[in-house]
Amino acid sequence: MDTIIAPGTAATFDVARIRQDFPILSTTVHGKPLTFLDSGASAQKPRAVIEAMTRCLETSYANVHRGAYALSEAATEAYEAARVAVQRFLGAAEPEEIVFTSNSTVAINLVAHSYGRGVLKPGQFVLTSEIEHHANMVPWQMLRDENRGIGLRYVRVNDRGELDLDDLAAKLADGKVGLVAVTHMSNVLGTVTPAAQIARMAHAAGAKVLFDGSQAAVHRHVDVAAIDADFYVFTGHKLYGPTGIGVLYGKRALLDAMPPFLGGGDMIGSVTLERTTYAEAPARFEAGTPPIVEAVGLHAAIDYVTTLGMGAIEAHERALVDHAMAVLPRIEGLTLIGGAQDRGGVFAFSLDGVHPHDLSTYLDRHGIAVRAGRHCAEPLHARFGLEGGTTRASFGLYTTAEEIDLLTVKLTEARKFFA
Amino acid sequence: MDTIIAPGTAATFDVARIRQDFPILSTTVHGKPLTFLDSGASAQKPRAVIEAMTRCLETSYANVHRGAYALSEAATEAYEAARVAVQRFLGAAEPEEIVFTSNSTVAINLVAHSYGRGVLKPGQFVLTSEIEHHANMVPWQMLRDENRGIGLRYVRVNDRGELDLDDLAAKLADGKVGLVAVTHMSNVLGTVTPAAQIARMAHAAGAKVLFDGSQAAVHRHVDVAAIDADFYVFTGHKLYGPTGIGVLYGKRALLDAMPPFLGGGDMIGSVTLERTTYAEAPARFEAGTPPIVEAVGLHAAIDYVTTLGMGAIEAHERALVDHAMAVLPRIEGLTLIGGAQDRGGVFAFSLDGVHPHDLSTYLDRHGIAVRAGRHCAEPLHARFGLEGGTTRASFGLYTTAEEIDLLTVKLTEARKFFA
Amino acid sequence: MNEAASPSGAGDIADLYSRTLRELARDPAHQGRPASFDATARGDNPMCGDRVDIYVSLDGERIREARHVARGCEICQASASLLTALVPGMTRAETTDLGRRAAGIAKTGIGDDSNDGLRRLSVFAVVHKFPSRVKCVTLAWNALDAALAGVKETSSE
Amino acid sequence: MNEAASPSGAGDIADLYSRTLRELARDPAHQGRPASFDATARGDNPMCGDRVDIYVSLDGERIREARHVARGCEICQASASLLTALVPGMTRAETTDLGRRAAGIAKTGIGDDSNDGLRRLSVFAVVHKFPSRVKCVTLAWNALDAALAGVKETSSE
Ligand SMILES: Cc1ncc(COP(=O)(O)O)c(C=O)c1O
Ligand SMILES: Cc1ncc(COP(=O)(O)O)c(C=O)c1O
Repeated sequence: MDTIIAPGTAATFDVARIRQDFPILSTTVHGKPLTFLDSGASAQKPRAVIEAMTRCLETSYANVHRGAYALSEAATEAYEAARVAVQRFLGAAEPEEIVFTSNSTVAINLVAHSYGRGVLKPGQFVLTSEIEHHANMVPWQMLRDENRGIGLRYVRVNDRGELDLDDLAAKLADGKVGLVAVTHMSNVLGTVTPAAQIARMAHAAGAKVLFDGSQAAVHRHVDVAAIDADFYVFTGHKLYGPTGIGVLYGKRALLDAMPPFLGGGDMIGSVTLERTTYAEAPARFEAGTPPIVEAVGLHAAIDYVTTLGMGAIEAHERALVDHAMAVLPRIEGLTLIGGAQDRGGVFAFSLDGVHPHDLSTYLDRHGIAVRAGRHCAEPLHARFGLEGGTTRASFGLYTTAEEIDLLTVKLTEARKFFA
Repeated sequence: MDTIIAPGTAATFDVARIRQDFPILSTTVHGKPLTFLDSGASAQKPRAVIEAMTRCLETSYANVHRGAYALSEAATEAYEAARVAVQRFLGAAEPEEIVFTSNSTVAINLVAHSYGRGVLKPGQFVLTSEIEHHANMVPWQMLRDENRGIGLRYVRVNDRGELDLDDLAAKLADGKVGLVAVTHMSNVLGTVTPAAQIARMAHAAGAKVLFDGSQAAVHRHVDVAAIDADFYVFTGHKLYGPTGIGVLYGKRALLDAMPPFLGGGDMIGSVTLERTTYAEAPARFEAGTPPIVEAVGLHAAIDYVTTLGMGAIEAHERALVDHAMAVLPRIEGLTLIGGAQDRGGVFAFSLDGVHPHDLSTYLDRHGIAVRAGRHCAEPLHARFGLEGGTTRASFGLYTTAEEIDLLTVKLTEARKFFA
Repeated sequence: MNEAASPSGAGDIADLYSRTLRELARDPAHQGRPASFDATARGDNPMCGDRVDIYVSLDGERIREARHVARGCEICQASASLLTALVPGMTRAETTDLGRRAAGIAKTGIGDDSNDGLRRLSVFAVVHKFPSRVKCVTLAWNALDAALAGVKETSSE
Repeated sequence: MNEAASPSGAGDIADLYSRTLRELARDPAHQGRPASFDATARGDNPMCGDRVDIYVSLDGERIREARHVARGCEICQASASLLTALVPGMTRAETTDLGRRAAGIAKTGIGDDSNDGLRRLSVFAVVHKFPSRVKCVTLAWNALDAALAGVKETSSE
């Protein structure tokens, strides 16, 4: 699928043309052209995704897995084809290793319930980190707080915003960690974590590893086999796909050993009043009517990014990151949070004397959408002494250097305005 | 909203015109016009729903609750407006009583976890029934099987396919039932249950009551205040809305007393590494990025059915039910399952000498979509000695008497074909 | 997709329910639970309720006799019937291979007449036009495989 | 909706951050934790991290003095500042009512000059053009209400 544009050849990445694929990018906000720098919260959708969903609803919609009639067969085929598309996208061995959920949050909660409550043993620990999005922290806290004897440890983050691997090693050393659950890319700092190395360390200590790929899967080519992830999660709406769908990848043997999470239709083997047996994975974890049309949309999104080439997207974004790293720190009073070596297009910063909320309102009136707050990462903000929040600009495949320049200009103006 | 067509005036219900609102209804299957009689599994979507979602994606999409910029404000407003639309649709007192989930199944699991594990006490029972969809049975079995001391009882169903209210009374009598969880309309028998009476009986015995309205909310005007439901659930895709969204209504005081279910972003009060506090309902129960575009689609679906008038839809469907009751039993070898007094447009039947699966394939080749199997209600099929399944025809607001007549003709032909 | 589906309409129906298939479905030859057997397993399709019990008697590594009790549609019954007719004399490796070929024929529509057994299985080639029915063909084969592997239950889902 | 939004663009920004509002936000008059007080509560906005602590000293049923420590945006600071200026002398019923009116002004954009306090609160009328900022106005009022009700924490979400 990478054939149209070879990975890394950013020169052929025609961002002006690509922007035309996204209807919303030609709208205006407060009379200004939209400068959308909040893709980290949720990305905009290309026409291909919107049209795939519309076409499904207009010509081949029915419930899946249940009907011996043409429409239902077509819907089932489309739904299962989306699973295969995700399998290939992640480099998973089999489509059965792909479970559709409603977002990353539910995917992580699924593991916290089924693996955390069903497989981990009292006396074991989950090891997460200070850098995490609440989605990869609160479910583990809830597990800890149920008094099942499952503890929780956090890997420290260093001042550059990188996971402290010595601390990771130290916290794995006693062999009591059953599961390491860390992000593959921070939604605040942009830090990309060394997933393969973390997996090796976890496995050497007898632990399984889950990566929260909500951000990473959007910006990098992910290969779950290469990094040897046991679980990997991402969410459709950040990958230029629909809301209402997320993905859990799990190694077949792990999924097979996990009890179900939610009960209902489509996840059963047989049901009597007394006793119910459960279907095999992935059906066992997909109770109820799944996000059918959303799967079709996600499939279209995956086709879209793989046709552009994840390598080309990464190269384009790397150029943007280099540009941002060159211009943003020159703005007077601006402090970037974190400075990891390996980072994606997410920049959280503070601007002296301007509250993030006021700044974001100011930028909005100039058409620039950025996020203010703590970005569902309160402990990380506390770690950097930024309880009051930061402003965050995050890039998508449609982001341009000109947009970053506009941001730079308006940040400088804002500082004057609020002086 | 009921002003265009007064409730009950089926004469003004122009089904031919209404069918034109549904793009898929003018497609063909195997060269035959589509006769879609599987709305009970999932309904088709009117153009208004498809267009509302497309418009949102093309002009005003962003993540909700998080941004101080125009697009995010618009998306948040649209999402919260959908909540208000659902509140009005169900007659709930406040929008805060409406929790968005991904479908009915997740809504029921939410109650099983948060109310079942968080509020019910050891020694108490959940009382469900033999008539239920697996979605309202398996979650309670899972709760029972966790050995928390919470038991499970089933209300019997009589030969007509109605809940046996004497049995209900008997099983409530010892005051040990904490929650009654029953369907408001069977997805197999079409039986509409006497919700207000069940709620009165439950409350008199000190129990709360949850209604699975997945089918009922589509066919009847539901008023949770009038029936005094404590919890009420339905699913978007059956109500002519999108997949990926469902609804849990819960009385404010009950939701307020329930611990959260899933952990993540948007459901927290504050997070530190040691301790997390949770937001109030409904946010407490909506972890992660919600089904934003799906909420917009559901809102459009609710506007669509309320503009037609739930009363008018009910009257139209009642006429179809009467017609079906007149013609179906005349078919030689056909046995209808159940014969409740109060029923909606769902008919499960067996046809002598023809296996449901073969029958459904036969009908499909004539453009008729019906469902074969046990319709996620195995215990109910066992109760009626139909372990091998049934064939089910179910109606939507776009169903016509002519379609039922065509079904009748083809059923007779099928019997000859398979003789 | 509905538009892409065969335009021949109801014609296919007669192709699917061919005389051969319907005779197989009704063939009493290998039906019924035997008084004694060496291995058995049940195949269940939870979605539609189809169920096939397979019973086998062995002669060393080879199947002496196979019987079935099938509650299911005509395709399911025909598949169980043909299976029990074909497998006597075979080893597990051979039946596994044959089952895989039967599934292949049903999925792809490409028949095979390299030997008599495969030729007879080609009655299921038409099933590929009815994707939701492929599992009606495979249910009995999965059950046989489970029986020979010593597993008690299986499913075609 | 983006298209429906005000076309005046950046002009609004100056309206929102009026001189009055910005002076209020910087006004040191009622800032800081007092040495002693009768009631206090904290308002937290978990989404953006804004936090307001309100401290009140009472004279019977009436507020003698109110002070605030606000970590938040200018609107949040201005609201806390104006609140502490306005509420001395009031009962809880009166402050609840005034808080409701402040929220109403911020939500609807309709100012009120039936008395001096309301006239001063009308500086927040422009906030209705910035829907996500309404809660910046209400946070301090919610905290005051919680303090007088004896609750320790509240939130504007
Ligand atoms: C009565 C009933 N309850 C629950 C459900 C489950 O709905 P969903 O699959 O959307 O969760 C259905 C539909 O399948 C139903 O008919
Ligand atoms: C790193 C990370 N993890 C998890 C999530 C949660 O994703 P969702 O809200 O789609 O469940 C997000 C996005 O909000 C994220 O950035």
